[in-house]
Amino acid sequence: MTDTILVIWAIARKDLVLEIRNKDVVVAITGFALLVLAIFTFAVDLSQMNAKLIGPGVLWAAIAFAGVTGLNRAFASEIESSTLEALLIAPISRDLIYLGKSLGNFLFITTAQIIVIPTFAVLFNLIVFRWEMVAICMVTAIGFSAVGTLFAAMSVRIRAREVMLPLLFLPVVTPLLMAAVESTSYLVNGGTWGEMASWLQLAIAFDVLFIVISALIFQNILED
Amino acid sequence: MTQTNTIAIKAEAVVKNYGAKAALRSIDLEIPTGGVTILLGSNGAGKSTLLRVFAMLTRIDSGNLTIHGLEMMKEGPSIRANTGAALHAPMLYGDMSVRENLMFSASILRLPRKDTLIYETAEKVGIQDRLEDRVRSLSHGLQKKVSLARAIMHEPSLLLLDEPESGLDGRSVNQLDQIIAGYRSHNRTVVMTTHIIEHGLEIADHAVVLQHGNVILMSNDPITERSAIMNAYASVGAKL
Amino acid sequence: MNTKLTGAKTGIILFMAITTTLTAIFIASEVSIAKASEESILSGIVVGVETDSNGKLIRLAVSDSSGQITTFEFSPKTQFGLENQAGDRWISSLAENPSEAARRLNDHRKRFAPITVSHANGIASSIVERQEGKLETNLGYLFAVFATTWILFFAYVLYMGQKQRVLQYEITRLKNQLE
Amino acid sequence: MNKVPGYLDPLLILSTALMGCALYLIFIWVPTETNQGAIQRILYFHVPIAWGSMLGIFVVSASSILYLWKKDQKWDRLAVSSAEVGLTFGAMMLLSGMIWARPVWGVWWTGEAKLTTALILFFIYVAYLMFRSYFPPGTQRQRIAAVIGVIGALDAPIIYFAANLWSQAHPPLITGPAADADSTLGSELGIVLLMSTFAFTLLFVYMVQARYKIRRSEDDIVDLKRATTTPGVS
Repeated sequence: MTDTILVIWAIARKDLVLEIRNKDVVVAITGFALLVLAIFTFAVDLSQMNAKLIGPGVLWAAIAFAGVTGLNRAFASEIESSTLEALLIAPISRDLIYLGKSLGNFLFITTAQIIVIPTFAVLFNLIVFRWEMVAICMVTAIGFSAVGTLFAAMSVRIRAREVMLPLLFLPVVTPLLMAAVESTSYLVNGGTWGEMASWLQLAIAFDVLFIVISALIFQNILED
Repeated sequence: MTQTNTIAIKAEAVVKNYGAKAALRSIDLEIPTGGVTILLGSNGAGKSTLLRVFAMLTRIDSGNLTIHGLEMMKEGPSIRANTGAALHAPMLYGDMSVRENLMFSASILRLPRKDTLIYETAEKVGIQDRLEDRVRSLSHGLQKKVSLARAIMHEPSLLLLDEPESGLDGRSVNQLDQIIAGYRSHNRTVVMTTHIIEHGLEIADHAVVLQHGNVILMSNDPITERSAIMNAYASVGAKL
Repeated sequence: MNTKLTGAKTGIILFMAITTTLTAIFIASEVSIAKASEESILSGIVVGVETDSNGKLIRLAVSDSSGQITTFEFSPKTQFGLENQAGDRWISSLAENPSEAARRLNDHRKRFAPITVSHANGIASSIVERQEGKLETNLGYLFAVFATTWILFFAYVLYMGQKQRVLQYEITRLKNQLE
Repeated sequence: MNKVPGYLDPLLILSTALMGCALYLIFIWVPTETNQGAIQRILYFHVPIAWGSMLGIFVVSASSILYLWKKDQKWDRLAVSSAEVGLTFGAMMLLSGMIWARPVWGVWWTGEAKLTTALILFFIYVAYLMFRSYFPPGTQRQRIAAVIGVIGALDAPIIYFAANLWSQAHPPLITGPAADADSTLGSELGIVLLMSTFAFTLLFVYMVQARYKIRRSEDDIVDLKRATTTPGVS
């Protein structure tokens, strides 16, 4: 058991080390998300009423699209140096590779959220710094990385993967996006845990299902 | 498991296609334990695909493949634990140092005494001075050596090498030969492709010539059957 | 060009012919029914509901889009199909439920919710939630659904037939080449 | 080679006959519904088509699972065929639904749960087919496509649940057509709908098997090309 965790952590840590050195993925996610937010600030009228109404949607759409870009990067680098094959030759089962890469992606998305959400709060003039927001960000980041890692690994051999990944990823994570947007709406309107409970439950169920299924199914996709 | 001692790799009617392109048509092959086997053939004959199949990077479409008597599809992790591979691409992270790359491999291989092991392995391939260099800054030949170090770090009983001499200078080729000789003397198996056929035949115990995804010649005595092998190889080359 | 029809194509054309004919016959008959009846249709908002002391409906005033007010009387057979604010539809006739009909119409009056009245000689035969356009235009929508559906099916099946022929040809060519 | 002409395909004959019966019932036999008028007859078309598209998705996921399990080409062929036919049905479901919604609800589209679910599933299957055409050939493509098929089917109930929760939070001003469809028609509606569903199911089966045959021919061509391009030493 500890062996398993050590292997997963070794893969994620390796991603972190590389990320700290060239800052590819986090810059991709954060830059893209901040850009979308900035464009919205002058594309729509952000009076207090409007901000509450459209803010959550804009925020999560920005994070979702940016997440896709980041996920693409995370796997593309692994393919360009064909290091994915080094992982495949290693005597570890495929689900550990999946969990390790997902953990890395989860950390990248979380980092991006830590930068993007305060900016969102400032630009849209909304109060989002509450524990509920931490929970929403966590479940969303877990779901994004669970689904995104699987799909990024799938589309990595396609030339047009920049197009293919969003096409696969966004429809599948729609429930998660709805959950994030709705819970954030409750949150900016001063809602309580109770009001967003059913959405958070849905998101957690989504996360658990996709982590389990993806880990089981991952062995089918990597070898050519 | 009685055959474990004699046959390292057994392939029966192995087929691999990429759409309309046939990579391996029907490969029947037995590679004995404890020797050096070289795969010969022109580009696209299926050498690299075959090595990738042995390394379990490529799934076969049909046929049977056992490695050390273990069925490939069923016992993946235990086969891979005893396999080391240095294939065409170096498979290294350019932004990490040589030591970090080896350290990462050692931790996913769950090896003990990592620091000493890494130094010893680096010494074997002659990169002990370059351990702190970023892989990106190394020449192609040095990257090949790091890749080789990663492949032999856990002393696998099956070593797969795809053109290991390419990019190496004379002294490094000698080091490579020593490593291969060491493998043979420990009754371990080496399967390699090579483009320096004369050199390959000198160190080989078995030779396999491939053409269009088929085995056209299998020799267990490459020194005496040298001319036959050269003829088969030449006929393959002529068709290119 | 090979003008001979393949089997599948003939089948599909027959199929299309039958379906299109049936659709056309129906739509033609429906239009003639609509034209033959004396009924006309008025859409607008309720401006007045008159009831007797028991709350039973007597008269209804409807203002159309030009602001002109028309008054209708009822017969026991008058049909209702009205929705409340939540969108639940209530269906009944005047004979069955006269007071509920009045209540519903008053609700519509308060909400300025538009209705559509079918009437002849000043007597309303049905009062329903406002319908887009008239019966004839609705038939246009009906026809649109059938037309697009069959065209899509037809195009897809034709495409499949075409593809199969090309593939068959290719197979024969490759087989000859192999011999 | 198949010597029977295509129009004598028993499936085509049967589905044509049934479709004729269904059309007779839809247009002539069943009385016009009072609330919506003639437009309500779209129901007898829309619902069976929607059923066909759901059937397609079900077949895709079932045969994807079978492919991952048995690794037999035929399941992969069945999955592609029903994905393509299911997508055709799905496109028609969306189109007919929109054309029906316009006169009845006054809008082309609304964020109702069933509509949202249908649209997202439609996108998932578009992605499935696009993926198949973009990915380099080989068995990896088939395995990954099967994975997408399974994921799509697993996601469907979650999407529906989420969309339902969503539309409760944003109540639409109208309800689904099914809510007022049974107003003046009782058993007649059921009979016609059943007949029409049956006819469309047969049409679906006919189209899937036609597509399956094409798929098999395509595979034959790939095999033949492989044999002809570089003659093997056998």
